[in-house]
Amino acid sequence: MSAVDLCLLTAGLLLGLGPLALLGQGRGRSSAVVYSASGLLCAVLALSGLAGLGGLGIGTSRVLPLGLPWMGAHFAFDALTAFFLVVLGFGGGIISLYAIGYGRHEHAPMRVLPFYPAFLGAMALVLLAADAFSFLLSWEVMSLLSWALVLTHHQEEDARKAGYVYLVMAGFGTMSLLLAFGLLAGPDGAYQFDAMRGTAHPPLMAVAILGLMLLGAGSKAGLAPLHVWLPLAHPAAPSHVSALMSGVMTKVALYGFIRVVFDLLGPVAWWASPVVILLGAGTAVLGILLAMMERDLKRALAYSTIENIGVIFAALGLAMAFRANGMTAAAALAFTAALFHIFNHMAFKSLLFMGAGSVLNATGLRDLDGLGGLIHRMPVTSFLVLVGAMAISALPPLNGFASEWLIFQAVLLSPDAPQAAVQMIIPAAGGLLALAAALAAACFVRIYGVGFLGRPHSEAAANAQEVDRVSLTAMALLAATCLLAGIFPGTVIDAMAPVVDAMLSGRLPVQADETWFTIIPIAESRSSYSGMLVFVFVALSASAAAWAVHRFASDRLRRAPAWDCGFPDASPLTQYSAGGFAQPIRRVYGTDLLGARETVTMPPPGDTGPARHELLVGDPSWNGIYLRLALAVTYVTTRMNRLQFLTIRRYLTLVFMSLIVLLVGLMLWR
Amino acid sequence: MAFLSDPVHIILGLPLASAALLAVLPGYRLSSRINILACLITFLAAFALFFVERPAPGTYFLVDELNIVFIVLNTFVGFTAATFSASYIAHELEIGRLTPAYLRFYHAMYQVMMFGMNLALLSNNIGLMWVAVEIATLSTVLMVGIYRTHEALEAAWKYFILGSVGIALALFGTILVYLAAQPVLGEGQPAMIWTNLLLHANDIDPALLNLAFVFLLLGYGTKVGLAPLHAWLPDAHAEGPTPISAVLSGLLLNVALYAVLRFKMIMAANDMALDPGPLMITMGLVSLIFAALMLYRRRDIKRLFAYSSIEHMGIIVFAFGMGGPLANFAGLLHMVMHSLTKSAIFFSVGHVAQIKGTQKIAEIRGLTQSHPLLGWGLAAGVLAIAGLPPFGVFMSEFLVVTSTFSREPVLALLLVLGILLAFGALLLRLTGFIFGEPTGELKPSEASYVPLFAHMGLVLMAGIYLPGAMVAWFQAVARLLG
Amino acid sequence: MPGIAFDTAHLLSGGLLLVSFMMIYQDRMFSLLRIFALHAVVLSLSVAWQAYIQGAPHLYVTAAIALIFKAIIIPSALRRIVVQLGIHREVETVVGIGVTMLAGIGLSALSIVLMLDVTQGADPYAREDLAFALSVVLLGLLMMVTRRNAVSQIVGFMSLENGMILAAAGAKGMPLVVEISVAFSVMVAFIVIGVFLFRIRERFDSVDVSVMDQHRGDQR
Amino acid sequence: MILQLFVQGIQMLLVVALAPLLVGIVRRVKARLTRHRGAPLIQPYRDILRLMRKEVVLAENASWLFRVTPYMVFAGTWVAAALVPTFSTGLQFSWTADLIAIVALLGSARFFLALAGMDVGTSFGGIGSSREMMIATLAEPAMLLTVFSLALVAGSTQLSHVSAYLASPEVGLRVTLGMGLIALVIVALAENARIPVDNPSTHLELTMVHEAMVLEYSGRHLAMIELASALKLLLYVSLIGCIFFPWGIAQPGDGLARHGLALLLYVAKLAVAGTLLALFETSIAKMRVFRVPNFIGTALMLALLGALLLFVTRSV
Repeated sequence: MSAVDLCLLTAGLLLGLGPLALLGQGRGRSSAVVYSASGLLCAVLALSGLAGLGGLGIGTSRVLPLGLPWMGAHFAFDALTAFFLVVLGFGGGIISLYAIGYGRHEHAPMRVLPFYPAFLGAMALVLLAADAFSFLLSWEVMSLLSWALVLTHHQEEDARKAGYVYLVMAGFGTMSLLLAFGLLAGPDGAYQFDAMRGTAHPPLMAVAILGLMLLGAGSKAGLAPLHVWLPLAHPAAPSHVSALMSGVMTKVALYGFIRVVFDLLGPVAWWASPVVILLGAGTAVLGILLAMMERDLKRALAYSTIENIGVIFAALGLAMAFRANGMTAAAALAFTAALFHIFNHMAFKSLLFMGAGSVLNATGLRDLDGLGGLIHRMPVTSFLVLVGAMAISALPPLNGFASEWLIFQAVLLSPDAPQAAVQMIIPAAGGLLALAAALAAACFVRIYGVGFLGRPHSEAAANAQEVDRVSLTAMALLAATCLLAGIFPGTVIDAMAPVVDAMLSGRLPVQADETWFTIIPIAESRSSYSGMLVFVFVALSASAAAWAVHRFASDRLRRAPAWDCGFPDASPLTQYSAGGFAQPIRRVYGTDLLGARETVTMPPPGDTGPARHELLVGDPSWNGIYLRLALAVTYVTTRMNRLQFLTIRRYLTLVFMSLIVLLVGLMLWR
Repeated sequence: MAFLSDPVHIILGLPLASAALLAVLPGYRLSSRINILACLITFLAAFALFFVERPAPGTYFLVDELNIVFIVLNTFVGFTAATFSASYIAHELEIGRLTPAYLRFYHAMYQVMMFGMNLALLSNNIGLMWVAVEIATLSTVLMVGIYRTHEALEAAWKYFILGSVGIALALFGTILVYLAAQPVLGEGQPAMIWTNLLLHANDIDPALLNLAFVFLLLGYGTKVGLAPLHAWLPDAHAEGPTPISAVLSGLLLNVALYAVLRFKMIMAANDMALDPGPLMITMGLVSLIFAALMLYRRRDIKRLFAYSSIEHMGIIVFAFGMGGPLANFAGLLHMVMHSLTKSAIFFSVGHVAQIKGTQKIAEIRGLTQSHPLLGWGLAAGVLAIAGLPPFGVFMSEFLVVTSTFSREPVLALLLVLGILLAFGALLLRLTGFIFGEPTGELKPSEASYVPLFAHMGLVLMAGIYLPGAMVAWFQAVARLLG
Repeated sequence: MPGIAFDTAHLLSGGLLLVSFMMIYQDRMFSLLRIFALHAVVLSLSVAWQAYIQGAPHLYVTAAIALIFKAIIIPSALRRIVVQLGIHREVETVVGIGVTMLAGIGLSALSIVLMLDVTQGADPYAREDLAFALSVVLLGLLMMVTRRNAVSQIVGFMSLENGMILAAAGAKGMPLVVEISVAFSVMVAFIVIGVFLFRIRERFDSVDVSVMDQHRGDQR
Repeated sequence: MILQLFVQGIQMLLVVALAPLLVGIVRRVKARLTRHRGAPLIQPYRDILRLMRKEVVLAENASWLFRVTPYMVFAGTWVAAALVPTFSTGLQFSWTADLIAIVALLGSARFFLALAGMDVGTSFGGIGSSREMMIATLAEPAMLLTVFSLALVAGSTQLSHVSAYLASPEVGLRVTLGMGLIALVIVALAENARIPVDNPSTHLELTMVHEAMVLEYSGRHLAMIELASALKLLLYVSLIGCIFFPWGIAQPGDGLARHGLALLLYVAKLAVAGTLLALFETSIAKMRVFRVPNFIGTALMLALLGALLLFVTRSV
């Protein structure tokens, strides 16, 4: 059985598992069975992906007599597919493991179980598809199933709104993809990827395809300003689904972008790439600023996903810029960085969403200002979330830093590009990326500090219980991944080399030969980084210092009340809240970028009523684009609605006028 | 029984005979069963057309690759709608919206309508086709008004008046075609036979043909429901019995479209005549975008889906207007898929309206919670009609959009705009229907969901897998359409 | 074809168009009905003349139907309705008579221009006849859309239909003409009965919109 | 190889040993400038030792994170400081982390410190953490842009290489370098909680940033944190020294004597830097928190401008 057949079979089984789940009716152990089966099948996908990266089964393909009848459904297994299968299988597998524990608390299992495995299967099919129709079909099925999952708790108004916005955005994205494939395929409908690869596209058309892909894949991945569904949909879904959507599905969207832009399209004019880079960098900053302002834990994580997607797009844009100039080594560096970050984000964002899910299960709360003190009540979860938070904040020696470091190395190569625009825009974008990274650290200090540290803000948080071992195991596995990928980045880079080679016909130098697991992207004199040594040094010096201090100085310790500034028994509410923590950053960046407005209403002198502090922060793209669009549609439809209530005479007039118009047209046509 | 050996005779004769029988039979149970049976046999006969040797085109009848698709679809949906109608109509009788006498009338008219549509599809004679379309129209007018409420009468009346004008315009067009063809083909019947017309299309005076096409497009276009000739359609769908709405959307529109297509083929065969493409594209786009915008403010669930039918007719007419093998294939496929899906939607809407006792959109909530099977069935239907995979409509939209974009980017963008607008509106409503806390009574529905899921099953299958024979068939037809 | 036959046919068709114009000009109900009867008479004459010159006996049937049904029965039925339902004796128009006349002239011009394209070799009578028929059809439609009153709209529809019969009769050897005229007569009867039975004059065009809205399914 | 390992070891000990001295110099000079006598230069050493020996008074709500943080902060800063060339570029492990990684290591230390500020659950910790992170969001991009323009000049982000390149005679005076220097100094002031961004000697709650964050620390924990901040100051001084004033820094091939000389020179550089810092701090007032963005924004602009100017000069 070839690799592609194995993966197809697995995807088919996942799809079939959905309807099978209906039989269980959500009773008893059926959810555990479904999730375990999904996890195992995901493991198969991950292993085939890994084997593929090792060179096994690459190039196998299969045509099934489905889909477009005269063409069949084409599926293929290449290095890019293999890499994303690893992302999907690994992420999906661990999330399924988590779901075994988490799913027990689901009160509407029948709204999750039938869709969950099928969602995984659809994503696998997207990765395997090798013609436009199968690709879009799987893509849309993936959207549809995740839509159903978002609406698990459909009684909530928010979930319904989220589902609606999500599906409309998905529809918009699909239409853009449809147009992009229309251009790629040409008027004769050469829908196979192989045929598209062979066709040369005029420069302007290539740019148009790129633009449409940015709209299509970007809207699914969460590229600003098409990201608005993400912060709505992710909090609404059950947490393991959020993890899957944020950690894995956005990656599948990126796969679509990479597949078309890097594989099918060929080099695009260089002047298109700065747009991608700036879009990505802008998305990163906007996303993380919005995350900074958000009180809802899962929504903040969703915004942070937008940031990371922005970072990845910026890296892909860099790769495009370098490729357009024939700088293969530099392009390989940027592309490797993007892939690495894709893998990393899958790991830490899934981990963080699982953490949020555990917190949600333990306390029933998503509001940061209701949490606090969880590090005492849920020590393991808190520790694992801390690892995730460090990784996503790009702190060495964890994996988030390794990929960001590579991206900065790629940014530093931009002076070699011949065009002044590329030279000047990329450093600016690099500045934006640095800003986003710094803001991400601030954002996660805020999330962790307010949500997990300090004293509990609410009864629910004070009585939280640690979650079950299965969930913890799943989270621990991802935390370990974050650490390992951070310490041994060279191994990961080498594993990704076949993908880079397949897309760009070039790769980074082999990293396995370097001592101490150092990575050297270009040359040692230029830059190098050894995550392992940093880890060892920091761990050694910290423990040495601790040992020395305890041994030679003092190890006495006394518990006492915190310093209260003379006001004893301060309520936990006097702690810094999520909003309070964000205030300095909001003042600095939010006033202009997000239109943040604060108003303080003081009661008149003598009145003992409370003062009111109101804060208005909004997503500028929501208010600037979507709300206006909705208003425009409402306006037009309201005006047009009168056409439903005309008299028969007026309708006849319409018929008459059409006739006259056509007749006059006919007269003029001659 | 040589008469019965020809399926065409059964397809036409059986509905007429059953109509006569049903007109005199009391008792709705028996009638509805006879109705189903008659439709089933008609369908089987239509299906048999695939296997028997086709008669040569005659003065009156014609069986070719184009209309066989239509006729099989027509009789099939007629059959499933009759099945649905049996379970639907019992409830209407129960709550007293209909009396047994009206039911007798209803069943008889159902068969008359089927006869009219089958006749229109089978006729090789443009005069006969016109007559048949009018029979179908007038019989549906009577069905729409059957509830005798003010609203129903108003809708039927509007349908009747606008329909009459449409009839007149189509007739004028038909006369013009005859006038144009008569110098070439001779007087009398020969100048009205479609196969002859097509054969000698190039010799026919193009100016008259152009003029005729304008009238025919508007006349039959009124029946197709193309904006701005659509006004009868939403109200007729909304106020008639739901099986009739299903038949209207699923079949009658197709029949009218079929008539337009036949004339389009003649136009295309004449080198000097006006290219019907741009005209159809324009009308298709106008209908699509107009209907998509109108979807947003609907308050009645059946009107909502009626406007969606206008929208889809727009897409289909657009596809046929674009022409070429891919677009024609897509147009045909879309038409079939739309018929199946839209009638399935109306089946489920009928049940929903009976359960909830209302057609008001605002009062239908949380169906997946209160009636999971019905709710998800409706969801599948609406998602399918909105163009989402894995349903068949997606495939046809995929083909239309992709093949158009590389030929006419601007048109494709408009098409996409319209599809997206409609998508937004349908999804907005669907979210309301199937999610949230259920409203109204939670009584179970005793209706049969078989027709609904049979249709959706077919639509689902078509979205993933189209049998090769069917594809070859469609491709042949697509070539035929030019 | 002998010249006299052609000229007579021509004259009758032209007469029909002229009467159409008279109907548009007319703003009193009863005289409108009288002129409509005249319209039907002219049509009947024209069809009969066609029957004669084409030697097509079935066209005599059509002529008879037109005469009996449209010139006598329907006008008197409409007159009864107007009296019984107390419909205004004035015809309410949407735009002024003058403007309507101008539009009508424009429509006739349009029809003639369109017919000029028709191959010169075609039967000249058919061509001229068609131009007139098309004008009559368009004028009928014009009348339907510019009159608020149900009765005058019915009259408009019938004159439209007359134009159609004229075209059909002028087309040599056209089958189904009789059937068509019967069908149309039945349809018009339906309309008349509809107006009469359901008193739905306001459904054509309401004086009071709010009343009608109550009878619409989809409330605003 | 052996020498490099030796140099690396010396450097590790040296930075810890010298860091309190630098703080002592700054305090002493400041005191003198304001006509105080001032504490002796070794006072910071005494403070740290005394703190080490004291018992820790831990807030009731403090978690393990609070107790681990001092060592993590110290270790992170120490490793970073050990990788910045002070008197010699021939460090055995210099390739472990380039300038970007060093900045990120300091970021890790700050991350933990800010978390620790939030851990006890009082509002002082929160105020310090949130302001610290805000300042970091401004300082880090400025720092990275500076790194960027330096890397453009030197073709590397590896500090040893940068330093060696800039020490070589072919590098003349460059506008970009000047701008980079100003930017780096501003960033250093901000990062080390110096005036005008923060006041290291204040204990008035509403004006504190760094001190508010560590308010709950006592005993050996406080000692580690004090030592870490001293190390950080030293790190930035060494950084500025090795990039902009690389005179006399020993190269890998040089002998022992050369290294000894470089060491002395380095101590002298420290003294000069401490004096200059004290001079600057006494001559300027602390800013309002919300004027800080403008101040650090200047660094950001300068760094960006420096990078762009470089393109202009390169393309000519």
